[in-house]
Amino acid sequence: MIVPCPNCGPRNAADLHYGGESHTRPDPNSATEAEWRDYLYLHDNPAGWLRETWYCSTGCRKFFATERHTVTNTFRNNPLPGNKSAGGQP
Amino acid sequence: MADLTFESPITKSYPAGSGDLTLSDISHTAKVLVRADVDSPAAQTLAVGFGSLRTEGETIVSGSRPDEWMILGTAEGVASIAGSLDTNGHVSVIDWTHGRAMFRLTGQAASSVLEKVCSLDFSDNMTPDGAVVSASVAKVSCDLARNDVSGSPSYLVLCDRSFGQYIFDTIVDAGTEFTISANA
Amino acid sequence: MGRFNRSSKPPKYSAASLVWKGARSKDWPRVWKEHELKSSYDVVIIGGGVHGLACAYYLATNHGITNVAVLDKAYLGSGGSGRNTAIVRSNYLTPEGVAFYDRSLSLYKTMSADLNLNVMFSERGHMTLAHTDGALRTMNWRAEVNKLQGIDSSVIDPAEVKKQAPSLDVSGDSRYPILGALYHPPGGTIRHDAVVWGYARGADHRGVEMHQKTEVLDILVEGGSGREGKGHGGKVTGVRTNRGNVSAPIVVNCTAGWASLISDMAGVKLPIYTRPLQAAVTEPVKVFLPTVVVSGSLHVYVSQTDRGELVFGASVDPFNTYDTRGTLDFTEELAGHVLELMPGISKMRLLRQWAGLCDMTPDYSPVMGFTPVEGFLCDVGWGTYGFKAGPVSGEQMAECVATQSTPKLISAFGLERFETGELVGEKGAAAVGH
Amino acid sequence: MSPASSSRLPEQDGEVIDRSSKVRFTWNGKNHSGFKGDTIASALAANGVKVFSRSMKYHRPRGLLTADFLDPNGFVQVDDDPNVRSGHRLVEPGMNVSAQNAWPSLNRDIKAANGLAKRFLSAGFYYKTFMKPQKLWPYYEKVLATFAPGGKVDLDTPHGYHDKRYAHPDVVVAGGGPAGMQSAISAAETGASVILVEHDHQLGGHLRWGNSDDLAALADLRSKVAGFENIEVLTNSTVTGRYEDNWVAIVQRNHPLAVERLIKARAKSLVVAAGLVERPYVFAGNDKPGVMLSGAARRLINMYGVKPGERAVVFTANADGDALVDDLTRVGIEVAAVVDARSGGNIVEAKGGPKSVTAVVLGDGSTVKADLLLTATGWTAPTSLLNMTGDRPAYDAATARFFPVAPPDNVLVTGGIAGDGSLDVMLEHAAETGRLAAGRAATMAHQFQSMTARAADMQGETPAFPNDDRTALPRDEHPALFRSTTHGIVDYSEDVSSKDLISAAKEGYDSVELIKRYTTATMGPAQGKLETVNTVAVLAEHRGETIAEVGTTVWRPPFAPITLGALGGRIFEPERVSSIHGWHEQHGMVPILAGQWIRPEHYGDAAAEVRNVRNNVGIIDVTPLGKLDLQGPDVPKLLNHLYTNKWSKLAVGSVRYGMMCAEDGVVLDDGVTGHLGDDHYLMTTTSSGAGTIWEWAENWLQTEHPDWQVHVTPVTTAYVSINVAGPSSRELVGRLCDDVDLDPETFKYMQVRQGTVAGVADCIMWRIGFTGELSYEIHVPAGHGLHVWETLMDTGKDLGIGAFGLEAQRIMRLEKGHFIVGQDTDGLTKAPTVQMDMLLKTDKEDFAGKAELVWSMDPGVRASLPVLVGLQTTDPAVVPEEACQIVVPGTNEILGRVTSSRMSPTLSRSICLGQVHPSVAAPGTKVTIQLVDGNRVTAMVMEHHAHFDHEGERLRG
Repeated sequence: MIVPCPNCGPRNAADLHYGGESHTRPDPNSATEAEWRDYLYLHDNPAGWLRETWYCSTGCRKFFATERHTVTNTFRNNPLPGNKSAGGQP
Repeated sequence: MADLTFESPITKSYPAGSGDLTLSDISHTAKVLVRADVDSPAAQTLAVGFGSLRTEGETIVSGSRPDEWMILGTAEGVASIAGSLDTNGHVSVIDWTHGRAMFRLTGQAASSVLEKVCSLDFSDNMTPDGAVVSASVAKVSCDLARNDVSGSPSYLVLCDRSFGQYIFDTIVDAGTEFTISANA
Repeated sequence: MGRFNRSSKPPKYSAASLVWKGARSKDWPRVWKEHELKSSYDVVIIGGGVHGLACAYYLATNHGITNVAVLDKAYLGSGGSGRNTAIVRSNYLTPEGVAFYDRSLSLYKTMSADLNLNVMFSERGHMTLAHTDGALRTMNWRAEVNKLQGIDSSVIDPAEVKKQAPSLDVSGDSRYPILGALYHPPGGTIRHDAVVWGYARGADHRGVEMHQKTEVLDILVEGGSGREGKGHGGKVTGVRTNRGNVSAPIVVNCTAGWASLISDMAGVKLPIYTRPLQAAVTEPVKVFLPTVVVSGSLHVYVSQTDRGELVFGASVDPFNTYDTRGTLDFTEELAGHVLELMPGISKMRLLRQWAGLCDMTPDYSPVMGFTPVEGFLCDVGWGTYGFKAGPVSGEQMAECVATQSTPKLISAFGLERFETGELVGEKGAAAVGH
Repeated sequence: MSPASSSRLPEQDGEVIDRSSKVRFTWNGKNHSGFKGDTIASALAANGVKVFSRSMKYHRPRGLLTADFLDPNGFVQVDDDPNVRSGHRLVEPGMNVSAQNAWPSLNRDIKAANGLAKRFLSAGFYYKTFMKPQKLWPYYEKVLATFAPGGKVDLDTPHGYHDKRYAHPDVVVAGGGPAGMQSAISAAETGASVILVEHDHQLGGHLRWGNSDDLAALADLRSKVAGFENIEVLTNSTVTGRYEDNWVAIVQRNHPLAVERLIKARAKSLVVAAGLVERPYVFAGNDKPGVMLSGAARRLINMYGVKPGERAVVFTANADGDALVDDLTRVGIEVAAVVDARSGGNIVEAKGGPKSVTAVVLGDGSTVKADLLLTATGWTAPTSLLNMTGDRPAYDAATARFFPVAPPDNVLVTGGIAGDGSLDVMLEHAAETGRLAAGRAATMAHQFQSMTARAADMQGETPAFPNDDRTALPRDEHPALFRSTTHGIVDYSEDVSSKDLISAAKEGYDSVELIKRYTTATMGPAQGKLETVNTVAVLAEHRGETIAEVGTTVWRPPFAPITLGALGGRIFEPERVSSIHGWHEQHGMVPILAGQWIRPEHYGDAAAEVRNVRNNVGIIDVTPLGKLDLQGPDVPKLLNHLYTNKWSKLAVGSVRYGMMCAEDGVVLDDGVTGHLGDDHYLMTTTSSGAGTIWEWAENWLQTEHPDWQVHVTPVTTAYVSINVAGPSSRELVGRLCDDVDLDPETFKYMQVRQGTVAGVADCIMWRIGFTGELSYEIHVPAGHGLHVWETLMDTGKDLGIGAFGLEAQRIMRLEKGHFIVGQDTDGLTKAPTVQMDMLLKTDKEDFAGKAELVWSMDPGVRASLPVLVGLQTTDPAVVPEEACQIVVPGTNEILGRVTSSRMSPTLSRSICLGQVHPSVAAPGTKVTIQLVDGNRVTAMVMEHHAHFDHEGERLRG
């Protein structure tokens, strides 16, 4: 799978670190246990568009957030023209 | 300190080869790493953007990352540019001479050799002379800079010093079919 | 076994009956019947894999609850049950894990006889190799816990490893020298499809209905605090499927990789993310590998079927996806690492690769039992261990449904632990564990 | 079947063999010979061999069926190479070829007795028996295992040199037939870079066994292809997989150096011109030697000059069958009958002995004597490359075959797989396809570049993504021929008959997926390319549905089986060594693997190394210790956030120990950080944590606190790190360093200085005490590390200096009671467990893991957390192995475990650290440890983690 790094351009997924589903970090001073552990452990895990984080570990060493469709593995706003199975387009 | 010889990470010796394709260990090259914001005065002085390099005499200034530069060359050459930087504000200047192994791969088949160890596209469009990229080379994060020598494709390869011997040997192995010769 | 055992026996499979029917070229009756989808059941189980079918089977056999429908959006065993590498073992790290999986193993041992269908359980022994002192320490840890639980499990030296699997390179010269292994004689392999068909056949003959190509589109919940009355405090009333609505007071989620999607229909959020687990098989060659071999550090496990194929698996893919097409990286890493272990098989050919979806949890342990929505139960979060746990999960979930209370064996696996923070210790020494 | 009876024909126009060079090889131990260019199959056939193998289940004799790569009957063992396709592998001098699945021999096969049992060895029979008695199954299993098909692996097989390379071509063309060649030509004409991949040994596809016109067309195409420098032709190579974003795997088997090479191509466009696979016909006796597909006969005759038989019956439904009749007549093979399906003809049975056909029963009931039955009953489109994404091909009833459906925009289809038509029509379509592929690749290339730093120097606008306005290929009507009125073999390699399929379907395994799993039909080496459509057809017939309704199974990679050697290839396994590695090797180090690092575990006697450090002085190479250079005004903020303790007041020249936690409160890493100068710090991490912590720090800086001004730079191996430890370490360092005042009053424990050591400037030196000794950890610019190390060794001779390794260090840290993250802690160990509460500053505004730590400090919660304690066995000689469990006496209930244990050379007694339940954590408590051998010993919980110099007089000295 090609991951479009905003700095380095098209890179093989294997050359980046996956940061997983993007979560907002609650304030540790005011968060309830439930809120904090939701942040730690729970996931939306959608079969569709997922907001997630990647770290371009072998390239620019920048973290970036992006949206990927977890069924087709298409990246939103990817400039690459239709490079996915027509059957699988979201 | 001047009388001390620099110990290269490449400690093996290699049979002298002939032919156009060569891999040379130039780890002794002086290397200074500059970290600064793209709009900082220091960045203006360095005068090259991410993904490209410029040469100033023997010295190379390379835009290795969006907010990171490497100055490569002789101790004097590197010092003169590094010294000229306005380090006010949030600027870090680090002597990386000892931190990175550095090789030069030169020859018509240089791109073909890199194609065996790195997944990037080394065609002239994607990686022309003067291009700088960072990528996984044989599973080690390396900085690659294309810096042709008298019309012949040539790449600078920099990696963490401790991986130096491994990367050097890996490139030599990849170059076997092109009768590469190694100068260590 | 339950009282329903005696009634309506399935036609017996045996060598004799084979000859008999063969001689008359008589046909066998269907393994499971096809039914119209009824408008109401006592229990609806979503997911026609080992877990769902086992749950249905034990509901019928152990508790006499037979007005049960198992719904699968494709065909029975189309998910992880038919895609895993069919390895079973019980040498886990924590007492909870060990007790649980050991029960599963004992159910597997007698399954062929219990289900009157040969699931080809092959008790060939299971070796987890250690390549570093750290890994060896973890193996010792598992072995010591196992011994205290009465599990046959110990750490063996390279010479003994070589005896168990002559194809392994124990010279110590390799990049990842074999320093020893956790050896677990009762571990082995089993024919995964047969387990699915056996439970389906057994459940069918006790009145359970299996519905294939029946996809659940929504779960009907009333009185919950979330959207459309779903979620916390709600109560399940049934499901909406592509074949119409079905009312049921109890709905059990046994959908592994799709667990989050089903659970979301009830308004219950899970600690699960979905990752493909890839596997591959080679062309058959004459049998040379007698045991199951696993290497945690090299992320590979391998066994050889009676047909002579090597079956490989690895660790889950590095990013979340519902895409099961498989990658080239997987086969490259796999082959490279297998050749590190067995340098002599470089001429064997990879025949087919595939992937299944794993429901990963933060502590490498499942999510079982009740949820904040009354009547909505989960048997999910299996990660890469689902097949091993099939029988015991079915048995325990059946008890959970029948008694409306959480059996001791699964009490550590409740969803609430992700709010209290009392995670299960399998994560203690996380490694690829097949 | 002696070599004497040759079936070699006179020279043929299109033959690919070189009759001038003979190749000698053996077949089942007997000498045979063929010509250069012969496949093993053609050479054997030329030698009159009719039986090539035995079938898997019933061990029926099998002859050539397709005489190419896919031939399910042509599997042989070649020396140490199992499952070799005799229809594809070329003969080489000295090859030892033997049949597989035959025991004791091909002609006398004892298991053939199974044939008699066939009537009840129905598909899936093994599921229905051997259930009881359970204990006997293992024996049955061993018997079943002897039925395993396939060749033998020689475990001494050398790995051989395999190679890999990446490629970024504009166009990859899969298939070197006429359509593939023409596509490559037309793409290359536009300047695109093309890789043309042909599975077989020559370009040309079906033209190779065609008539003189075909051969002329082939010659023309070949010369055109050869004319393009931008076409890389790979023959005897296979596109084995298409993965996400056109990541195309190509196995090259004709590489000059490598046994095989895996090419990983990021194809901007992929053209699939895989042609068609001829489909077998299902009828009684269809697996008898002598029953062949028309293509097999034509290949044998026209490419290899081999006569497949003497007297033939041809069952034809298409032009290929007709052409076959011409070929047979031309080379003098008697055509006993031509049965034409287009005019209602049919065949119902091939009669004859087990080893060959003798007669054919026709649809009209008549019987024709023949030793050869050739069928041309249609084709299957090998769409698997196109369907690896999960979508399935669509069935076209009129054409009686499946067609690919809507492939993605960067995959184009042409040639037989896409439709029919004359050669000219095909070539025109292929040419349009090649141009379209090149056009789309141009757009992709531009887009790829626009995503990189190269975007600036791009020329011109992005070329528009060309639409597909090719005129579709016509589809010729073809009779639907799958099964005759009789039953026969559907899957040759799995030995599955149409009868098996129907009885499986009656049992309820009646979806295409279930029937496949239950009968194993289509699961053999051809992966369904020969069998799937007939399987589906038989199932459809049984269900009274159309083939379209039943559908087909998902195709999985690889397209053709691929060796583990090719996949493994040159595997990259990075190794890291310090600059002193050579010295360690010369001085007898016993290496130990620590992640990617190779380090000295010891130099022969770890205990002696410990004693020497305690009594004199020793040095250890701790280069792998993670080092991060931290610069910027906000470094203290970062430190406060990463560590659990406080950092705001760390003075320049001071060093502090800290512990890091993940957000769930679990101990993540630990180490010391020194304040070097204004806004400048050096952080150390554990060796294994170096990478993780760097990324961890960047993560916080980039995603949560982009406003903080901190530069984190990895300098782990910019320095060689040498720890000088022992009573004489100050004396030793003093001898080599004159610009740092080592007076213990001015350079105290937990302080850092920068100076010159052994003439090397810019060394960073700090006093810390992992070993519990007075020690100076010196970070030397790596290019002079060996110099400093050797100078230390020389200068320290009279002080009794000795190098020590990781093991000695581990022993000493255990004596001192320092825990190791990941050994004494595990994936669930929360910070309070390690009993360093002074480090847990929960009054800080925020730091990683704060919330969980606050909660875990609550007495109620804490009462459930394990406690890390020092342990000493009552019997000082007993060293419980690490991971031994601590149990409730007289029971198997677990209370904890030993996390570290050693025999202490200093105290000459066994010492341990362990995690125990709070109820037994009080100093003086006696606990029971179960040893590996099952014996139980008692140990006492100590007051401190440290077994030695708890007050730390030595390291502060």
